[in-house]
Amino acid sequence: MLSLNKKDFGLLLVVAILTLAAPIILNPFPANSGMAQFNAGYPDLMQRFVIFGIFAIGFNILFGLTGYLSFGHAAFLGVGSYSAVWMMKLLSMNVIPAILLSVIVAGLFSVVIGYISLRRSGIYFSILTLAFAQMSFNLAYSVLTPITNGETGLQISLNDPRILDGANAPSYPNLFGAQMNSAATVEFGSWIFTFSVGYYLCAVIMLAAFYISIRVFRSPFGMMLRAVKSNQQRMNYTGLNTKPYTLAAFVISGMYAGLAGGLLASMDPLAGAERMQWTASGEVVLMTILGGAGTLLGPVLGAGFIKYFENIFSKINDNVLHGWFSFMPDGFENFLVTVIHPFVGKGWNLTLGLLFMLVVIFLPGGLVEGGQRFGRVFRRKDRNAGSVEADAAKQRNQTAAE
Amino acid sequence: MDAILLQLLNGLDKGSAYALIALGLTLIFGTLGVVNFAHGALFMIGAFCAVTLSKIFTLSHKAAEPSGTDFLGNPKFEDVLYIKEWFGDAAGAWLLDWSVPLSILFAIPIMLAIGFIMERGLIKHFYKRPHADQILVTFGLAIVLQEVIKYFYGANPIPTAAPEAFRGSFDFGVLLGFDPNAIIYPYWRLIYFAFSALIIGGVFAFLQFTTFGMVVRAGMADRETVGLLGINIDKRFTIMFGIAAAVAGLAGVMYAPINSPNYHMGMDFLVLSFVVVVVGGMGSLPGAVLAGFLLGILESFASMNEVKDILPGIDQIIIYVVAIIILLTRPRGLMGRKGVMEE
Amino acid sequence: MSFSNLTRRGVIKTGAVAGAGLALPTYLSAAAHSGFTNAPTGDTVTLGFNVPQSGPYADEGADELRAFELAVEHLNGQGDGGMLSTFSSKALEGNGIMGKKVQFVTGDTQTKSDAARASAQSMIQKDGAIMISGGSSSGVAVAVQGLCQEAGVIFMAGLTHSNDTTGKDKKANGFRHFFNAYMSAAALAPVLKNLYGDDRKVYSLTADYTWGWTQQESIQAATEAMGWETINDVRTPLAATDFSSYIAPVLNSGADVLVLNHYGGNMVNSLTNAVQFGLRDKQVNGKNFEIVVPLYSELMARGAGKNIAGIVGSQNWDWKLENEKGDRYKGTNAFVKSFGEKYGFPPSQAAQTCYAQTLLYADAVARAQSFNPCAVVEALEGYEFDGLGNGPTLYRAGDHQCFKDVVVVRGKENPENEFDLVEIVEVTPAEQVTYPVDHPMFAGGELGDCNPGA
Amino acid sequence: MAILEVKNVGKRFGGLQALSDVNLSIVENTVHAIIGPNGAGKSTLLNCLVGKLIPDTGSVMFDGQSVLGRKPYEINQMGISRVFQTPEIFGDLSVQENMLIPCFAKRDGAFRMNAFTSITTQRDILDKAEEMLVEMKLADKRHMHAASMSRGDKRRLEIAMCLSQNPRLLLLDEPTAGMARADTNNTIDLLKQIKDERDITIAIIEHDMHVVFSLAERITVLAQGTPLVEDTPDKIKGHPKVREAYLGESQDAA
Repeated sequence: MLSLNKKDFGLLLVVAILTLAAPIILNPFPANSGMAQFNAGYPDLMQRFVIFGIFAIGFNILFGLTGYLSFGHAAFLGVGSYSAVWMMKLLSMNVIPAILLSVIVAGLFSVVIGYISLRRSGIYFSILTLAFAQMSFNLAYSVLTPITNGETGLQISLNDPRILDGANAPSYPNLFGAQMNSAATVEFGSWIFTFSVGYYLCAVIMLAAFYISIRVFRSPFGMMLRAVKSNQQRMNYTGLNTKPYTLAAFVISGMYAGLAGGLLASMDPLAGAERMQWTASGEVVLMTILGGAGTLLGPVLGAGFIKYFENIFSKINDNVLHGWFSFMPDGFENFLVTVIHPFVGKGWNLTLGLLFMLVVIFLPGGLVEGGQRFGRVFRRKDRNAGSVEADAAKQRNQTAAE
Repeated sequence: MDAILLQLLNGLDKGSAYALIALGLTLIFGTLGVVNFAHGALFMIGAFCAVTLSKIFTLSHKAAEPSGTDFLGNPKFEDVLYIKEWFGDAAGAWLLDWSVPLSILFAIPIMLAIGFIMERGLIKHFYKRPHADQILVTFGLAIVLQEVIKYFYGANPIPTAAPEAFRGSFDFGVLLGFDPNAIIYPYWRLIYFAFSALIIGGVFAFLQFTTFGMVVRAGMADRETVGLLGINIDKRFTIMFGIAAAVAGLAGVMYAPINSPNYHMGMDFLVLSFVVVVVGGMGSLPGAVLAGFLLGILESFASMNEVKDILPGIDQIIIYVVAIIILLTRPRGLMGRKGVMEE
Repeated sequence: MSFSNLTRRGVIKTGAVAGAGLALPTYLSAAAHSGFTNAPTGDTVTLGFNVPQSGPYADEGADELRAFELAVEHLNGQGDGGMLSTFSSKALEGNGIMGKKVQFVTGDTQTKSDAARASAQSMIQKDGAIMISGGSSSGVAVAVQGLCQEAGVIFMAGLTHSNDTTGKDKKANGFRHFFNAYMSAAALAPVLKNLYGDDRKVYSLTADYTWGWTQQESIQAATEAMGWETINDVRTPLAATDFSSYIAPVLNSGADVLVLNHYGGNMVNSLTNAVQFGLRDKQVNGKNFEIVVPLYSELMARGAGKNIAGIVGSQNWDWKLENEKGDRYKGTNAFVKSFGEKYGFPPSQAAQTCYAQTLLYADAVARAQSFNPCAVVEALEGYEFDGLGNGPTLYRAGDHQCFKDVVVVRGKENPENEFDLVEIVEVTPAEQVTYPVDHPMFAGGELGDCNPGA
Repeated sequence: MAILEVKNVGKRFGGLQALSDVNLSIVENTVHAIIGPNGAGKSTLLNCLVGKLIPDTGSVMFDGQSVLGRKPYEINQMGISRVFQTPEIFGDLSVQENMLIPCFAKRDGAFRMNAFTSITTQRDILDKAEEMLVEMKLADKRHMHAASMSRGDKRRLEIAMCLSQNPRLLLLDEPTAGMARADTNNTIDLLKQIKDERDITIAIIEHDMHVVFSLAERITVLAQGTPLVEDTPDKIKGHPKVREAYLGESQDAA
């Protein structure tokens, strides 16, 4: 099906079902219960899950396959966002031209930056990409303010020209009239599910991106990229020119980043310079490694993991804690709140840091490996039927052991 | 002319800070082959050693002061410092004044201990893991360390003053025959410069002239061979990690009066120190020092108005521009060895 | 099982609805039929407090959060009522807002516009917040204000000082109680003239981003109007931590005043560096060298420690205001008392502005007898009030900016404790800092129409 | 007819004249060994042939075309394959994938953006790779992780990868260095078999005289960067100059 083998098609199908049912799956708790705090099924966060999923899937094509660790991919995300917002300001609020332009511009940027940075490898490559991204960030924040609107970020405004839009066109990003922020709410007992246009657009694009990434992984090109990671010398003496392969991977991942940036701006028409900062580049590295570099599903999992923490854990304050434990005796309640307090709310970074460390220490193959170990416990017999994911994780371990 | 001299001086001073931070980073990389993203956090912890000591010195108990009321109109209490009670007013005040230099003594054992614990407890398990894993785990550690500091000290910068004797600035211009005030430079920054030079020199001498240093240098060049010689290189590496942590910590202690320490100062320096190390060449100690000074000086010159008028915003990006130019013209940085971290 | 609003709010209809002109986003809410986003249905109403909890401004965010919690307490009739008793409007009765108990959710802006918007979105979409407040930088304020406008909720800005928030980026659904760069400059100029004379040469360092520029522009205009000369303005990178290379040339430039248009960590570091260079001990042009920090913040003053001694700047409010400047600033002591008793130290200006904003919002709802954002906007526009600590204040209809007296302060030479670092030099009356809505420094944007959302 | 013609090649590294005035001609379909003591310039010469180094003087012609200034991958595409001293394979990939890559390189050239074709649809390549795996007795290891194979198997795989491209000239750089005797003999047999079954020219740099004399049809002796003598193995064995410069010591050592 779709030129995929059975296993890959199965994976795609599972991802598709999970993605499309996300508004339900991510809202497992009734809206008025104390646990509703952990619901993630609201449009903005779900959009971020899939958009950063796209970003990480693309990054994985570069890092997971070729091993080139870019610390500057946030620059393409930012460039994509700026292009998209400009498109919406100048041309039309329809997201199609915005997204297309963001992919193209990010692609052009990545050709230039990739061409220069790929003259070096290893950490020297990483620092070159970092340098480009930081330059972009610093300039976007300051001297490029006429283009980027600096600190406040580029926003749409009522008096933008929008030459393609008629007088009655929607003034919010839309897909042929369907506004990104329109949503249908379904109540099911005390559960509330929200199905938003924006999320489904992102989800469909993410599935396409995921599908493309499977195809790339299974293609001769993908194999060549893994060969680049494994042994460049052998590549050269096998008659293969590694430069165009790595550059192509760099540009593809740059375009994925641009797509993610364009989608971010389409869901929420704002492009800020912080999107290009090195911490943002670091975030996608963390997502990819945390989920499992070189695996198909890992980057998406990693993206979801980090965004969930950022958005859900940061909102748990002492009031919420007291609410949870209010059924307990006072002293015990206060004790529990005191113990948990440093790890939630303003301490969400601490929890995230600790979890990073735990995952890296105990699950070198990332969350995907964790899932496999978990799965293995339940079906011991099936050990040989290792999926592709298992292979990638295994390979990582073996490389590590050398 | 005086403007150029002034920025040169300033660049040397900036550069000495960069070099000092980068030195520890490259030491860890060169010896242990570990990319330590928590190095900035060690620098930050060093600065907080100084903060902690001055907090210890200002421990106090409340004594009722009948004369006034506090902001809520309640009876007022005055803080009485234990240190003044125990050592007398004059000695207590002196200790308080000199808390930053005294923190050096306080910081060395702490930083060594942190270094040992980090190496034995965490880093040693990562020698054979890919660099990406090392980056991730040390980055996670850096976040944890800074959040812990934030939990105890808050997010606001904490002023940590240099001793009274070192406040103010020295007028070089007069020495060189310029007008007064043409080239002035704060005493404490001069001390920082000298201190950096001392530490950098010390580390070099230690590696150059001691047997321990010789073994470590041999280990840097070829770890396996040294291992085959039956030398327990692991133990030495642990000590090296402790030393690197101490170097970062001392850089932090002395930096505290220059800029009030805050919990994320480590992250601010992390990217910069990596750029310095890479421009110098991964694993090269002289390279790191050279690159630190080079970038410091260029950054200073880039902040001159005369330069900014021609290239607006150049001071925002100078470090990165220089890094790109150097890496493109010299593939392994200024003094990097071949084959190190090129995969 | 019930399917509500599925067709009404479905995708197909949106295009037609949007024809009405302004964006009509259809955010989820249990009661879309009420005609506005997140209309409270039960016996509670949810407010969203979006403050920096990580990053350099986390402490300021924590102080804002304390004030918010206090305000919620007072609105719900707990505690001593704080400024409710001094507030000129008596619409609030301590029974929540319009009888609905006030609940709140909190989030972390990280002082990044992206994260701030994500956090605000979750409050609006998930928690059903009907008003968003807080924040500690103009970038965040402008970003969240834009979001609230689109989503159809009210934004009561926290600490934001850039002219743009109520200038070129002003929005109908957004309101700012805090003062701005223009007001700082207008308030400072006469005081500076009194203190340092009318013949001074200024060298300024300016944070190289929007807020810094508006601040610098305002200060330059105001000081030049009284005869000072600006001999140089140097832009410094936001990321800079060490300002030595920018400070070093100052003394030899012929300037005798240094203006630091910095905020937060930048301000702490640049001021610390300037004092380190001994600038304050020098004489230039036969005058004492002076340093001015136009926007003061108690927390940043704390970070700079002894270095702030003698440095002049402006504040939106100070907790000593009523004690030192009298009855005009009533409310101050009431607030300080309830804050101090709850937390053990006096509140910062960020806390006061957030507290006041929460009360003002609640009061506007109570007066309008509606949570509908458009009704709230109407109630706040042109509203004159008193008793919230700043003296008589006007919420101007034209740009949703509060006009009130500005406090000019100076760092104390010998502060008694870390909460009492500044002394009040003077209070510049509101008339002197008022400007026309179409002032060029604020030109470029449109308020637009209020957006009730769904 | 000579397939590789090296004329007057010289290469200098700083103060060291690594190669001077090297003339060498390798005849098609022969096995030609290049021997010489350590530091004689064998590896430098090899690197000049494959594009890793560019000689300062002289010319290197392969099948009538100059290789100078071309990148290694271009030279490979011309028909020269190289086997390294320590086997260079794709350790992270499976044995089968290792075989597929050179087949793709042969068919598609130095770069092809075939990112959307599935490998499984490339029947010709899969068949070719399978054929090679069977021929080289690696078929049962096809799903093995290449890095985890024995050294002998790695060598075999590397040679298989080179052969799958049907090179006209196969360069072997001390193919048995560091191998146990049994592995060495296996390798010799393998190379003999290749020589017998294929139209291929083999140039081999080797230290191990046993290997050289088992395989070579012609031998060039290199000493101090310049060819001392070139002849058949029998003549070389008895050549006094060679004995003096090289063989005497080497055989004693062995």
